[in-house]
Amino acid sequence: MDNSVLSKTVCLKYFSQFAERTGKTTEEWLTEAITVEALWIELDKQYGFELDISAVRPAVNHQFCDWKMAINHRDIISFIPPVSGG
Amino acid sequence: MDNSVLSKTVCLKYFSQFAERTGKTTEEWLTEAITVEALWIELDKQYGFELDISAVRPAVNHQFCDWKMAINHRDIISFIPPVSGG
Amino acid sequence: MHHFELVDYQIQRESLVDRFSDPSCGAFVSFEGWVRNHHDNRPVSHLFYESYPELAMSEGQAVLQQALAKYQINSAICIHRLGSLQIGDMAVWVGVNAAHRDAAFQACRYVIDDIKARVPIWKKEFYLDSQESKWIGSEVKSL
Amino acid sequence: MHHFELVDYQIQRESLVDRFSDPSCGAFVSFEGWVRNHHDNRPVSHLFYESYPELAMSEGQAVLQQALAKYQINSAICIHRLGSLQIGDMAVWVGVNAAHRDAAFQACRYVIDDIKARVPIWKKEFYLDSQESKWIGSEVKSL
Repeated sequence: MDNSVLSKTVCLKYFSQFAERTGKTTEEWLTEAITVEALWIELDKQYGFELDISAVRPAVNHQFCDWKMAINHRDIISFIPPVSGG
Repeated sequence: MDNSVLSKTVCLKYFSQFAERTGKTTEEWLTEAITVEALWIELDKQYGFELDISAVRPAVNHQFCDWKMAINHRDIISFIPPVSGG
Repeated sequence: MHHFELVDYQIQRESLVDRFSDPSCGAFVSFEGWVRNHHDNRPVSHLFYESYPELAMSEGQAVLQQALAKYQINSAICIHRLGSLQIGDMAVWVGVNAAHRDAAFQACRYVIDDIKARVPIWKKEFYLDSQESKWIGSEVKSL
Repeated sequence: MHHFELVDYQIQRESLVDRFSDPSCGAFVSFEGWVRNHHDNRPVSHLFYESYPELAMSEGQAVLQQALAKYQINSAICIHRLGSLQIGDMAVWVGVNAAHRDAAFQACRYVIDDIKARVPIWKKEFYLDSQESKWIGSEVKSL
């Protein structure tokens, strides 16, 4: 089985403390993660976000989603740290 | 005992439905009533305000007062029907 | 700071809000009472408000003082208009600022509730469907 | 009617209130969030707000739609400012009108609470007593 078939390129968007942590606001990311949860764990290893997953909400293609959401090639994915508007 | 000693002239102020009922906004009134409660009963007999005393609040000299408040000569007295500002 | 006022002209919210400017306050809540075109299923044409000015002033100020004592707020202002008002006109304005929004919301609600319940101001309604007019007050309802 | 908007200029309340004009409404409640000069006992010099615009728009609109479904209100508008804000600047404005004040107060409170809890907007604080700045969000507090 060709490993590249399982690999997907996703567009990551970073905000607030995550943008500060990564030093980026967007990033193309090659991943084999099946779910956004697996992707979060992968990114957390890379960058060390220092925030428990329970305080974060995942969003795919500009919509909040479940942590079990499957990732598709070219998805726009963001992990939303605690908000502080108002 | 000279009856005139007990008589007092008060200045009555009428508002809202009471002004409509009496056809007046102010009135000089000669009374022998000792308390504002007695004065209310006297005026209610005269004008028939059609409002239970429990819905009315007395005021003497521009301040709300107790129904047992004693009346003095030249007091400015008003009976306040239910309010409806706002 | 607190300020209660009875006016016989159009209430200008912008100049009122300016008086709340305070770098320590993060929250501002205001209430406006507008003349509605209906009441108890009757079509209202316009209103007339009268007051007992001396007593209304002291009661209105007492309401604001009590709000300041009861809630962690910075300032409270209430302006009530008197005379003839048309549909859509602002009859009453209440503004409250505070460090935090919880106190501002609660105090603003407290002020308008108490103003309506205690301050000697009366509303006379005129109707589209009849020549009669009516002093409101025997029934105590929320706006 | 409901309207949510993100702007990068000064919020003008007067033109917003004009949009609520409705002869069937007797009550209008608004909330304004102002930039305070202190937070958690630290002197704040200014703020910077950023958002995730696409998601903030859909979440903001959802908050207003839910307020309209939950309360007997007529209209709800919320405007949030982004970018660099100074002490005293208005960061957020919420307005709600209704036939009766109870619904207007409750819905206005609901909207600002949910906007603050759900909509992806973040505030960065800059301080007078240090060079560091801080993204607010790990702690969830009322304004």
